[in-house]
Amino acid sequence: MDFTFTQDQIAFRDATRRFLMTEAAPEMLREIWETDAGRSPALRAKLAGQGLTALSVPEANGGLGFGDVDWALMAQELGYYGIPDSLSDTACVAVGLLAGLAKDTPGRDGWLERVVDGDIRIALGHPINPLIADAQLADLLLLYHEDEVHAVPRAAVDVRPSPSIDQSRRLGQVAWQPGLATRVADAASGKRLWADALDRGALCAAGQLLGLAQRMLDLSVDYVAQRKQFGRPIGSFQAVKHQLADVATRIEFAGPVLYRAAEALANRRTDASVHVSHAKFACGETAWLAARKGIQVHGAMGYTWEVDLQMFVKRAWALDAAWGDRGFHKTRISDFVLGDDAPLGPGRSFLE
Amino acid sequence: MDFTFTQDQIAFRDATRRFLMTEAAPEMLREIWETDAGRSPALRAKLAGQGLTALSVPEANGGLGFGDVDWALMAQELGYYGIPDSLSDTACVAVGLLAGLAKDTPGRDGWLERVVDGDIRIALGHPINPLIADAQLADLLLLYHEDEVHAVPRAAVDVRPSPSIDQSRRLGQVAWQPGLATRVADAASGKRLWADALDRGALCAAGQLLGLAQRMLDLSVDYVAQRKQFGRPIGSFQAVKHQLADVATRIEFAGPVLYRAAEALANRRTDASVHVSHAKFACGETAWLAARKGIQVHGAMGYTWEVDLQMFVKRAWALDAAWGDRGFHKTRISDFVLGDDAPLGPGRSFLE
Amino acid sequence: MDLTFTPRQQAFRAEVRAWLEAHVPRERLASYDTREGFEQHRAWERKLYEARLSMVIWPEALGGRGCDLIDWLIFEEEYWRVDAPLRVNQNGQLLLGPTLMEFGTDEQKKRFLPRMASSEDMWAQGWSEPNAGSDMAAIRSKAIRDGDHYVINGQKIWSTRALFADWTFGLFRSDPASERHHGLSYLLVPLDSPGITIRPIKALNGMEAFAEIFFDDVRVPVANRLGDEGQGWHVAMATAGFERGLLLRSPARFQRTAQRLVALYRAHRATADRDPAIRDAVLRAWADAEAYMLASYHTVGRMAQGAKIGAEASTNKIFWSELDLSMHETAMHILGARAELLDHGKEASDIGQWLEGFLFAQAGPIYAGTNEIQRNIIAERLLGLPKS
Amino acid sequence: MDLTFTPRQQAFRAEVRAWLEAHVPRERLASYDTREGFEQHRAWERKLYEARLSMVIWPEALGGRGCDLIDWLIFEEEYWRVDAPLRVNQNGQLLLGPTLMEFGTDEQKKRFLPRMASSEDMWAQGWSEPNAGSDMAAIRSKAIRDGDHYVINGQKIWSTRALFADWTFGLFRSDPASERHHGLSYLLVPLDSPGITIRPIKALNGMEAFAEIFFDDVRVPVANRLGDEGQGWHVAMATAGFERGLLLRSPARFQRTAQRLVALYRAHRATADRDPAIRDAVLRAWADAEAYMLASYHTVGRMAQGAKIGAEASTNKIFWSELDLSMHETAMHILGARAELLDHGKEASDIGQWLEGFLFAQAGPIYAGTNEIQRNIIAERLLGLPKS
Repeated sequence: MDFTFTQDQIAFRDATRRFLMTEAAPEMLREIWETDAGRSPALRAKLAGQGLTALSVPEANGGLGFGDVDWALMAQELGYYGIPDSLSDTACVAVGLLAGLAKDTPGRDGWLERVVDGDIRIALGHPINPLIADAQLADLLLLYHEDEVHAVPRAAVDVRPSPSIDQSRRLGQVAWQPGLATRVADAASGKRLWADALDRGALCAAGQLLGLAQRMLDLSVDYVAQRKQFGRPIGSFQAVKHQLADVATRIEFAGPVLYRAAEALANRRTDASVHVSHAKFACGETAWLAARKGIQVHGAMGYTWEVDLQMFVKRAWALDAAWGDRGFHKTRISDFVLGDDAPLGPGRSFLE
Repeated sequence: MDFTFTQDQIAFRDATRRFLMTEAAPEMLREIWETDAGRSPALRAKLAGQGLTALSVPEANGGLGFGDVDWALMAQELGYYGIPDSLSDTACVAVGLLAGLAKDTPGRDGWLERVVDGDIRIALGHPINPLIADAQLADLLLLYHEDEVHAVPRAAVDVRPSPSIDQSRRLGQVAWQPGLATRVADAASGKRLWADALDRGALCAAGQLLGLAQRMLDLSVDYVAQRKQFGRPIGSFQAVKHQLADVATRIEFAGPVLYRAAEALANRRTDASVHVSHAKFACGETAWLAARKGIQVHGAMGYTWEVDLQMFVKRAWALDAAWGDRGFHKTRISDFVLGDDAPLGPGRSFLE
Repeated sequence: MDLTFTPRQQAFRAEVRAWLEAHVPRERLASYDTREGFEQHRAWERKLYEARLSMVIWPEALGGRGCDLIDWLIFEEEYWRVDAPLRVNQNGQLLLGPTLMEFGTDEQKKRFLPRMASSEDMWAQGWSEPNAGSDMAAIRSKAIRDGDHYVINGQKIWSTRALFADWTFGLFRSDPASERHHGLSYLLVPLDSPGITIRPIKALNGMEAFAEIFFDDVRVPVANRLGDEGQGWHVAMATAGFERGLLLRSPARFQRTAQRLVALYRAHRATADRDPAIRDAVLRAWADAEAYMLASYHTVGRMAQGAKIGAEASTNKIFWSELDLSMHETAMHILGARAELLDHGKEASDIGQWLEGFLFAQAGPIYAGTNEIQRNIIAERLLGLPKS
Repeated sequence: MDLTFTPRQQAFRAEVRAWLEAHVPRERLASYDTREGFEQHRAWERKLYEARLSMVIWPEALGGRGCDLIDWLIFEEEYWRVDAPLRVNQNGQLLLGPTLMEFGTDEQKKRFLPRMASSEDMWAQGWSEPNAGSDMAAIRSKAIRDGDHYVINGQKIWSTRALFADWTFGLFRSDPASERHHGLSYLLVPLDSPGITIRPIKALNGMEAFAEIFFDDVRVPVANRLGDEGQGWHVAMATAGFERGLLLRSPARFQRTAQRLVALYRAHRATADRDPAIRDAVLRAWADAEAYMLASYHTVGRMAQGAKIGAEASTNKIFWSELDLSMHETAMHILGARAELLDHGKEASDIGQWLEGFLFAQAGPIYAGTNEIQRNIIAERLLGLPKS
């Protein structure tokens, strides 16, 4: 029993953090937001250079062969630095899906290797998401059709963009025609793959939400420590302090929930989906709380486009319902907790 | 359109308040709590002397002929002063029930006149309440049997007491035999009478809960203004101030809900039951908030038997589920709000 | 207690309803935070004015209709019932208007109020400064007397729609040696005065809803001063806080939102009920919007009997701003994965309106005195707790 | 990350489970806030001690078993799984014990710890004084050196079960000229010393759960001082806050309550579902109890790797106390009109236990540093915000 990360995991996380701190400063994010594509190929290339796109790809395909536990850490960093790129869709969720295809599926190995190299963007058409993120920019789309998985090149789909309050999210409605040529998994194996993709997508969203919460808290702490009213920093007022203390408390208790979900998913434990839903719910609520309290302690500034806070707030609002909204995840929790043989109570936590 | 009380109503309320302030100081309440019966015949007699038992009795029966709107004010005072007596059961709910009986019902006029004189205590066996308040001490019990109303003398029932956390509530399980001799209303008219009794009982409970909330707030304000820590009154700390400000805010917005419910009930308006449920819910939640915040700002003292706060806190906890628990009242609200032709939205508030 | 409307009140309601049904624009106007939308809303205000419906509680001589506050509640109910356009000139009409009514000279009243009622003059408030937000008395902008003019230097911020408006009003330090609440004067300043620069501030939704106003030797005639020199704080604070707060946030608005939320919930009931918190929040929305309406009628009745309403205004502010936020959050959760979609997206239909409302609701607990300040006021003035 | 138990850990769990199943009293013991219940619990502690299960993380030589914190978590899980009796001597074992372990002389350790582990000595804490509650450093009780004794005068309050206990411990002002944190000494005082008067304080439930202790020229040997003279504050504060907090409120306790709440909800589902807030609260109870358990395992793992845990302990306090309160409030709402019934009422069955827990949960956000103090600590020490 050791519920901690390895030194390697921490070192990789810290290296990524140092990299993003310089490569993804808020000014740069704003620049990328304003572009038509909303994506920076240069940043994507650098992320690949850092090994982020190789992280989950099996070693047999030239990747690092890590997994969900590592992504629980990475996703937090992507959230914290507000990376305007659906990187985890390609490098974690799509990789999981591709790696799960029969080994002789045409294209599989090539796509995985291109993910490692960082020169492919894969969009995911999971039915839980009414719109597809980054569909317009993708090289390849993995699409759902009656439980089957279809791999469709961008040229074969029609994308109608639908703007989000989070300007870094580029969503679209996708029209396409399924056919035998695009099918890479039949309904029987597709059903399992899509279920896994949902859990993995929700886990990455949860991680980002937790990172976003921490960023909003940090920005708020910085602001209230320096902003003065009535002759003193507003951060010295109890009413301000206590709101931020509540955010810090919720963050403290959401992290371990995320990590357990990652471990359960990585090891395919019986109730992994429930743990993922718990993580998504806990991290989503925490991020919304951090957003609300962040805006509040920023005062009128919190309501503007000018302070950096807004970028993180908007992503938190948006991601909360991506890969399953609260109702979806609460239902999975509810079905588990209220089930007849639920392993509740002390002493049953890590036994299966 | 005039949503205020008459000068007479305010004057009667103020007179009652002055009377209770001296006649029901916390030390006296504690003494009454400790007695076996938990009731003070002397206090009851004085309450009758003040006209409280005559308030709702029709003028034809020697009463003052007032009604639910007056009781919305009275009940608040009974709550505020923590009167250890189910006075409103006799003087408001039972009076409503008796007055609603056919005029030639044997006993009806005599009972009503005895209520005015203050020499009868009537307990109510409404099926919404699993136990009957003051059954043991009552002279007369009005009991439910398949929608019928039965008037049963105390000697004809068997009472098994069941103690409550609120020592001033004297609850009991009542065993009795319905018969033709005790029946004072048949099922057809009884159904309506019991429905009215429920609304009236809930209204009186709501009023008491609001009075209790105000009392708990006042006790808390007094305490924090004088209690010092870190060299200053704890009431000067924002964290304390803001908790009590929230209680004050909820109280401010519960009062008008209570008054509208009373007016609707008095005038038998279409949705009176919904307004009563709204009042019960709003006042109950407000009282629970005042209790929690009151205990919190009292610190360890709030957890003791010694401070007066506890008497009011316990009554608030208990009354919240009397005459319908939250689920009951929320269901009535829900059925109304989510109904097909609900008169929602602006401009439909007082039209029927 | 009489909770029925008099025949006169019923007739007034019927008149307002008929007029609105005949005149409310069929198409939603553009956002009043754009130049185009601003002018559309000004035109609408003109129509209201011509029907003597723009400021129903103002005296007829000043462009109003001489109604009481019950009439005003009725007017608002009818107005929100049909989703009539937002009121673009409220910062003038409701923040400055009552103060002018109380402290203005007869000449000032005649000069400013009718043009305010008709929105020929559009007003932007100039309350805040970069370092005088919650701490209103920390004002630094100066207005130094020079003969029959004041010369203004300094900066105001969070001036709503100042980019498009004609006038601003606010407090300026006319005694440069003074501190805090002393030595301030209340001035009315044309926004086209030489020396004024207006820099827009983008709101959360990306629109230029606010502005900073920079004053560089701006000359304003002494005739534009409201109240006595150095008495600006007194003038600004004296106008009944409760009435002003009530008029700015009429109960009808929240009843309308609650009604829309119930409809949204019913339309998405199957998915919404997967999260039990949603139904609870919907019921609470109705209950609290109803409570806010009832409290308004109750308080208006007490005011008519001469009651003075003070710090209770702060409970209003907290109550409606938290209610508004909670209703919009609930709507976002009902909409789930589509909640993030902007109005102009093709998939959005009426989703974008909820999102827009959700963004605007974020400002509720902040503007017009943060809810933290309101809680201080309640604790100190209503409950009598000691100052920190 | 390895979330499986080792064979050794599994064997330990099996041993604890078997022992508890064989020994846990079949009938619920009387409340330990009564004399009778107190002695019943003392007898139970003796049995635990004899099985070397009373203080599993203490060294064997001092009456423990030398386990690590993972073992302790396992022990607690098994303990709460079978609703074994509440631990009557925790204030000694968990508040004083670790401090004795760190600052006691070898002689003091041998003298006090084994008898504490076996509950031959029962300890009542003497932290608070009437004017030193949240402001711990405002202590006024004096302990003036007189040769090889201290002479104590003063008063302590909120001393849990002092009416029945054998010893108390606390801080006393040994330098009468000192102020605040300075000049305090940490003393261990037999409660049967001449000059001690104990006055019970009734708790909300009417039981004499606390007491005031009055000291009137009470003589205590210098050998009963823990740490150096005048260093009492340092001694009291130095013991790791996190571990102490964790041991006092083990995650198993809240998991057990959440489990009981789920069962209560399921048993009353038809009526409970009339209020949609209840199901939501039940799900949150499970989720948060689970989160508290996970955070405990996570932190224990980090501590094993040498991480120092400081102000995070304050987040724990807030989290479990609010969770505990919320779970018990939810139970009260599920029970509805029967929730108010006391344990000894015939209609109450297990209702009274929920009510008792609800009353006790009220104290959670208050004792061991109010949640307001905890939020200050988080803001200042974890987030680095400036002091007020």
